[in-house]
Amino acid sequence: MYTEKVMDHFTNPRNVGQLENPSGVGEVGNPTCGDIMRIYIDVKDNVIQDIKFKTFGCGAAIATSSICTEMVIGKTIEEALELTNKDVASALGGLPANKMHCSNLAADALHEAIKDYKNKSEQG
Amino acid sequence: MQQVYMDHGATTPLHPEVIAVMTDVLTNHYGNPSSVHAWGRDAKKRLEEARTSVAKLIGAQPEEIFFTSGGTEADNMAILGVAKGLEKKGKHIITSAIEHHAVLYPCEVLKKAGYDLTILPVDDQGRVRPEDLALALREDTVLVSIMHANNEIGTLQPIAELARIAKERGVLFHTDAVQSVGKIPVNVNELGVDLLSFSAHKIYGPKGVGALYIRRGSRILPLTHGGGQERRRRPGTENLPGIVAFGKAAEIAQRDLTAEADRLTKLRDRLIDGLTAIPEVRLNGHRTERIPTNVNVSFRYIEGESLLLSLDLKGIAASSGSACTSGSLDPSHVLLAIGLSHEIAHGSLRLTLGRINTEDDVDYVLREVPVVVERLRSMSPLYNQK
Amino acid sequence: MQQVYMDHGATTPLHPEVIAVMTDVLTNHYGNPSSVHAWGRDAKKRLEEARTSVAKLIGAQPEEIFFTSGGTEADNMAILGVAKGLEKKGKHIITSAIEHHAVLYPCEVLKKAGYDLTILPVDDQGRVRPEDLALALREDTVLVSIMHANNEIGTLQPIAELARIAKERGVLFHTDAVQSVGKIPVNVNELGVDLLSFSAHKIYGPKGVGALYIRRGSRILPLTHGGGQERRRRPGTENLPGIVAFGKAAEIAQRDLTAEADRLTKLRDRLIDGLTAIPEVRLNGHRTERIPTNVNVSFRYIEGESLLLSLDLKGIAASSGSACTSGSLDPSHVLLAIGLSHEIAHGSLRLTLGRINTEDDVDYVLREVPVVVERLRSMSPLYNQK
Ligand SMILES: Cc1ncc(COP(=O)(O)O)c(C=O)c1O
Ligand SMILES: Cc1ncc(COP(=O)(O)O)c(C=O)c1O
Ligand code: FES
Ligand code: FES
Repeated sequence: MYTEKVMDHFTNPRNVGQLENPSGVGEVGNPTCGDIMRIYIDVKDNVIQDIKFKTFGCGAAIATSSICTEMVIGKTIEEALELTNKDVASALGGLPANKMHCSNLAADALHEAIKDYKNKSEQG
Repeated sequence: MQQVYMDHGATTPLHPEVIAVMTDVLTNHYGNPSSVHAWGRDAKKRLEEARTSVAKLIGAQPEEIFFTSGGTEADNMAILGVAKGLEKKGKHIITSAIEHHAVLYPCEVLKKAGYDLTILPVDDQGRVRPEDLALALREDTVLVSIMHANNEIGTLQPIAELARIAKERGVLFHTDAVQSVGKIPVNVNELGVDLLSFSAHKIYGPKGVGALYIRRGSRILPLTHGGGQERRRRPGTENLPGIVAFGKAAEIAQRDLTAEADRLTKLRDRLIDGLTAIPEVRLNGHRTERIPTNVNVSFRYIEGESLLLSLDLKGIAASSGSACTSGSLDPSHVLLAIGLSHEIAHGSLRLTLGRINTEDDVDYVLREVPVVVERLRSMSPLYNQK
Repeated sequence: MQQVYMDHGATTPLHPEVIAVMTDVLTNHYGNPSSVHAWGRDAKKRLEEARTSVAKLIGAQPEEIFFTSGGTEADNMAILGVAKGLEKKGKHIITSAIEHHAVLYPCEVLKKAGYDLTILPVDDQGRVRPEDLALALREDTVLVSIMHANNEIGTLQPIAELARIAKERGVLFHTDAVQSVGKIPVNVNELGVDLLSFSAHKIYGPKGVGALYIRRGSRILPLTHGGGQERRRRPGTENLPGIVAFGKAAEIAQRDLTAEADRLTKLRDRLIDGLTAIPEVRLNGHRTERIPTNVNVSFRYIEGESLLLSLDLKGIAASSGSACTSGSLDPSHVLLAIGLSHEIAHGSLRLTLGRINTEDDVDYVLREVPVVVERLRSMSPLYNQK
């Protein structure tokens, strides 16, 4: 069902947890299945310095969360905003057709976290 | 690594005696039961012997047993077949909210075709209330279909009482007994049902064969048409190896029923006690009115598929009512019907015991599940660490 | 006594390699393909490998193969499923006079439900005339169902030509290929058919499993409703051992097809020549446009069941289109459709060859049949002894 890469990220998820004073937090619920993901980012000089996630969801949701954090750490905000759920899925070597919707979680939560960061920095 | 199969509700490993019988038929008894010659007569004899064994398991007469390709076909045959057969009498059907899709979906198809459908609710332990059935019955009701044991939460329905209420009003009663046959005593006359579905692969027989019991005199039309097999109610060359194996599985189930039920009830109760000691967990289904093989619990804050994958990595086979495993992306309709929220339904775990499980398996599961639950909770955005 | 099984048209003995594979699945691969865990994934993988093997045998894509419980269910699914699916388009169906009951009866059921049914006649060798099909097609025709090889007389239909005529008019074409698959090359694209039924137990696989090929994009509704198996077109826990065995049988059939067809054609022709040397006998079906395995002759003045019983006493398994063996008490509709009188149809004998038959078997049959025919004729009031 899942690729080895998916199972690797599921078994040893990277960057699980939360940040003490994040620059931005994004949380999304998957409208299709009701699963939930929260992402914390720490941004300095327009670059994502640190990132953590927490996910309530299926194997694909956890694996996409994990790889997504790996893919954007050290990237600029603009680069991170270009990440799509398809990029995430293909980085995992693909997802089963009925699991494609799961990969929306990670990309959407990341985008929410960036939006939150932008709002905060505009206000601040 | 230890391998623990606790998904007997999904399907069971064949009993070694069943494999032996089936291999013998596959190898040596290949005749078509419809043929006139020696090969055919031999096949026919074995077919009818198997019918007798299968009938005995549920206290029926052999001529009331109609072999099908499994539980799904038996359920569809009962519902669509009775609906067609009694079209002139009426177009109202009653079922429950926790039926298997093999019952619910044909009922919904009938609804789309203009039938009235009443779906009875269940209480928080998954039981239909007899008074609800009494109120739902109408002049034009042609069939009541309520399952004997639920496949997800294991709850047993008061079928004898429900069937009596239907009978008083002259309405045919069908029960899906796929999950109860072979696990607890099932007798069509004591239950008072007119139709009953069951399936070989849930009782250590092969996949691809099941049966519908049809009480003599019940009006029902076939779903398919062709040769004269199964007295025209279910045409097609009979699956002889599967049917003979089903017969053997039925004999073994009957022989071992009491001893196995006792043994498995003890294992089940140990599992329930051990798992419900984990914080923020609930048992789904009735505590005592449940089949000896079923354990179903929900863990707050975690999701079922992740749980299954984690257990799989430990060699444990289980299932879940989580949306993420269902294909339909909605959490189990059964768990919602007993009042669980979407979120809690998501975190459900079903362990179903069988003849290959031991005390040792239970120990292993009780050791591993808490570890996995803790790990997943620590990753969950819903879990407030204290 | 010599034992000669010449009833492969009724069913075939399993190939030893098929038995081996099936026993392995029965013993070691009991998972449910829908389960998430290791046992389930293993089962799913085997299911899809088998689908690929079965698809290859008929030149289809794996996702165009839908497993059923046999040929009868595949035929019913094709006819009733397309009729339901295209209800809005029209209610006219075309079939032929020599179809198997698994096609004819669902068509007749549709007729009773208000459909128009055209039954095309056949010539005296059992062939449908393409011009008859062209004339029968109407605006509201939704399906043409004409079998590839007839089960009684072995005649092959010009399917590619017939399917082309239907296609030109935008009408779906189904063929019952239960008797041709595995015996002659069958390719859904060369034939140009949209639906094709076949059955494992006719190609040295197990009873209780078959398949319907559905060309991508063809509109068809399921007969039964339940779980998500076979992409909802055919729900129910998959008959994994049967399906994997079907896959193996398909591989072997493809591998051995040419050699076996050549070998059996020779045996068949020896049988035909030998039997038609008996006085007052006729060959039924086409002399050359017939499957390599089928011999069907009618002996005047004698009745089929007596003939079968007499041969059975000599260890020979055969079949007949006699009323006395059909259950319905009417002689074979196929023999009547090719113009035989009731009396001659009664005296028909079908010998169907297979992989276990040898030259020696043919010798034995050619020695015994004349003796039996002579004995029965000497008892017949219709026979004018000279
Ligand atoms: C209660 C119930 N009914 C029906 C079925 C369907 O049986 P089968 O898979 O043999 O078609 C199942 C098995 O999944 C079941 O648990
Ligand atoms: C031409 C034809 N169609 C359909 C069938 C039915 O197949 P099954 O017996 O596998 O249901 C048969 C076999 O008897 C057949 O010969
Ligand atoms: S995120 Fe819910 S099914 Fe994958
Ligand atoms: S005389 Fe017996 S069936 Fe014809």
